Amino acid sequence: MLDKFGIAKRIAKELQDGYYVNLGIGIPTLVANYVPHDIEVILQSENGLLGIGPFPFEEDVDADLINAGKQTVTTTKGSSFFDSAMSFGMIRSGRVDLTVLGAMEVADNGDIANWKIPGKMVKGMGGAMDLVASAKNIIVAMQHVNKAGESKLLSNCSLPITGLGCVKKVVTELGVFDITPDGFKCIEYATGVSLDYIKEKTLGRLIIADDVKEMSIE
Amino acid sequence: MLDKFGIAKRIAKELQDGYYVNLGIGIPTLVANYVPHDIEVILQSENGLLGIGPFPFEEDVDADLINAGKQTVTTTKGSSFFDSAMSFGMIRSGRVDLTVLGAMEVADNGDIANWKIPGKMVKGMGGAMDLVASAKNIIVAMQHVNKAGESKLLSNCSLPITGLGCVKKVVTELGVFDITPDGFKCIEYATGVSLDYIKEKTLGRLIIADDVKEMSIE
Amino acid sequence: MLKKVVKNAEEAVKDITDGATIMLGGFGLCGIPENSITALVNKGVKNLTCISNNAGVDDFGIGLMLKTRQVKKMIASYVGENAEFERQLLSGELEVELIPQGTLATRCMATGYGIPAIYTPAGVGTEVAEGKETREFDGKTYLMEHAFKSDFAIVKAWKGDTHGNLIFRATSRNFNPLMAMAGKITIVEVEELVQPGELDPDMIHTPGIYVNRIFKGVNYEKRIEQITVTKR
Amino acid sequence: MLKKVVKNAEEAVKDITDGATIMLGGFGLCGIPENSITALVNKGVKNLTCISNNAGVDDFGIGLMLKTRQVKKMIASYVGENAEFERQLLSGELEVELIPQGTLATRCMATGYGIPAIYTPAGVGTEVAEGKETREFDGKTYLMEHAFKSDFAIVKAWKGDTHGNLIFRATSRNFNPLMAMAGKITIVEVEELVQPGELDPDMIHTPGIYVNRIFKGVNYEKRIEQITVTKR
Repeated sequence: MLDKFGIAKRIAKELQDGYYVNLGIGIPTLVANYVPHDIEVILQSENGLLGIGPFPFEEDVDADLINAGKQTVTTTKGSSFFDSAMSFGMIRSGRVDLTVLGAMEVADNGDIANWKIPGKMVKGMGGAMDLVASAKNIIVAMQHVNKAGESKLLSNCSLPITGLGCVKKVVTELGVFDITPDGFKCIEYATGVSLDYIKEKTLGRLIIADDVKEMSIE
Repeated sequence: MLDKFGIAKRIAKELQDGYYVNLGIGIPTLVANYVPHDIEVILQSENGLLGIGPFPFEEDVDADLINAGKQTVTTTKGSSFFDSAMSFGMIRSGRVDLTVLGAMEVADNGDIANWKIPGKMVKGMGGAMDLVASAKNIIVAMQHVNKAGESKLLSNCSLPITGLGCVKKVVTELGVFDITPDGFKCIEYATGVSLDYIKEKTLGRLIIADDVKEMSIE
Repeated sequence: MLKKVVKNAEEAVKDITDGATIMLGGFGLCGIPENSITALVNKGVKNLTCISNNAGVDDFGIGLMLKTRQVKKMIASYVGENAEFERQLLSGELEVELIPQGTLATRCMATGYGIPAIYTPAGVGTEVAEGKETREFDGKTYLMEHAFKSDFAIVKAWKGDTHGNLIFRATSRNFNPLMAMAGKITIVEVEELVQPGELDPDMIHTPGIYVNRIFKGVNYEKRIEQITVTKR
Repeated sequence: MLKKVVKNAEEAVKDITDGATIMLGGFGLCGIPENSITALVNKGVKNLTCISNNAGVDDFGIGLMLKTRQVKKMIASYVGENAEFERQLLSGELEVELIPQGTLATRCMATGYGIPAIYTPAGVGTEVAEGKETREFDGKTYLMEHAFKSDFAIVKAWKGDTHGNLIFRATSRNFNPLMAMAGKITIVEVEELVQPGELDPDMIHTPGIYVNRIFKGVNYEKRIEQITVTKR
């Protein structure tokens, strides 16, 4: 079973040389730490930055320079700043190659819910609805079950939807799942996790790939 | 009777302190030379410049710095450059206080035609259609009659329309005319021009203001 | 002569009255018009409709105006960092319209560009689409979204000149230039106010034509929500 | 690693084929992609649809491609300075769509911003409105205008880095950043090509994400249509 760093490491393997990538708040942000050294990936932050660098040294912290999670960051060489309209312009026009998001629920048809629990909790959708409506390739990084132990991989989202049929892949602590016309397709399982356990924890339609294999994250 | 410089001088009297002004190609461009010295007016050029300055000295000519008439210009202090979308953004959103345009024909309801003579001549509308559709205050600077001696102040435009009911005022070599529900209202006549002559040369509905007076351009 | 410079925040906001609709720049606490918010709190103006990406935190930014109950309605995209906001929202004390961040940004731009409506795919099939017109283009469904109408836009820039030309710094740009274009009256506070000609005309983010009032702000706190550092 | 730099114009345009739709930046002869136009003329590619504010003059800019009859259709806003263009238009040899300049600019931006359609008042009640949907907002009539679809956008910037970040100079900016956002493939020629980090990230007009190919142009003529000077 993976921890959140393991999930981030696995997603980092989806990155390709020259990709422009938007990483959401939470586990997705961690992906930046595991970009393979032999490729170049440019991170987009929807608050107006292309080219997010590592967290600053303490003396370099700059209140005017944050990522979409409101964390202080730095810039890489070749970075650029722009306003929020242009930022979502590049997202909507499909110039971002990969988007990694957290989620509360994902349905087996690719629907995603991640912004609201009616009557209990409202974070707001932030940029998520724009991202899921436009991104070419969306990977969800999340825990397989919620705090109550209930599956977050469902037949239908029970929470208010963020976007319809948009998720392409889900990576959880248990495995990697492609969204297919037949539902979640398990293509990899985490070390020490049985396929039966995955079946038990997945409420949506689940199929197992013929060539399913153990996940490698190093 | 005025020459084109006189027309420009008269229009310059419409300028107010702090105005942002777009001057079209031809006679309108000349208005810039007669801005009263005690007011500040900022000239907008739709190809992406706020703060047009005088023509450059010969050694300062810069191919990258032109006005919408493709003439080399300079900038004033406090100028800014921007792209064409923002340029028309400020025009459409009503931030430009006054627009001065040339015309082939103006109708007595404020319609204007200035971009095409079917089968004979096509210049294109350039930015004129955007300007006339959005500007709060449009003054037309033109000759009262065309080369064939025919009135350009008509009941209806005979040429393809640039915009409907948008012109507020017309200044010609013969006088100054407000567009009113009753048609062209002559409020000033040029020195040496009789009201009868103006009536003869105006095909659209024409009324004479009770307080009509001789034009002063100095 | 262009008369845009005002003395301070108090003078800049003096004609903002109860019930006004105000846009406020910033993303989180980054690039927010601190001086103007303080002036609005001191002035005690009420029943405001505020359009801003976030609503500050409990004791800073727009959060200060929520605490004093000056805000009737909040239009924002994300409120995850503000407990008081979430409480007022869930209890129904505060009217809230949550809209996608890109839609928020683009609707500001539409206003500044004189475009009454645009189409965006964000929110199709969600609560956000309720009551909105949808339309297909090339087989994909979009929502029609309208330009914002507001009485005032209040933004924070890094540098500005007395003509109202503005330059923003790093990610404090965010919504500021968009809202600067969108106010019926646009109020700007800057860290540095300079004379015309001191800013490179090629490097202006917001041309002065969009700005009605400008003043040099004081005592910027520039609070950071999450200080994250790399240890040496 | 980002591989956007190409050797020259020939390499940049090598996959542009007959029948392609191409956007070309510039206003008049100001800020036009001179190197790329020459390469297209030399390549002899035909039946092009060109989207550009103007069409050059008889012997420069897009005018060169009109002379060689490489252009099937021209989409522009103003052709007042090009006798050969006007002749081909009036004779019906050249298909021409004239559209308002602000509409042209905004449709480019809409493409780059992923907005399939916008509303503008320009052209209401004119020939331009024929066949177009109109709609009222707040009692004013607007036309619905669609984003452009094009195969290539070819623009000229002043400086660019190898990541494709661009800075334009003075009024040679015009349509260039808008078209840079709008191409399915965006080709950029620059006067100066620098390394990442050499351009101030606050001062980038076009972020590199929009740029697919970039090269350092040579032998810029930068012809001026109307040299107007103040005598000393």
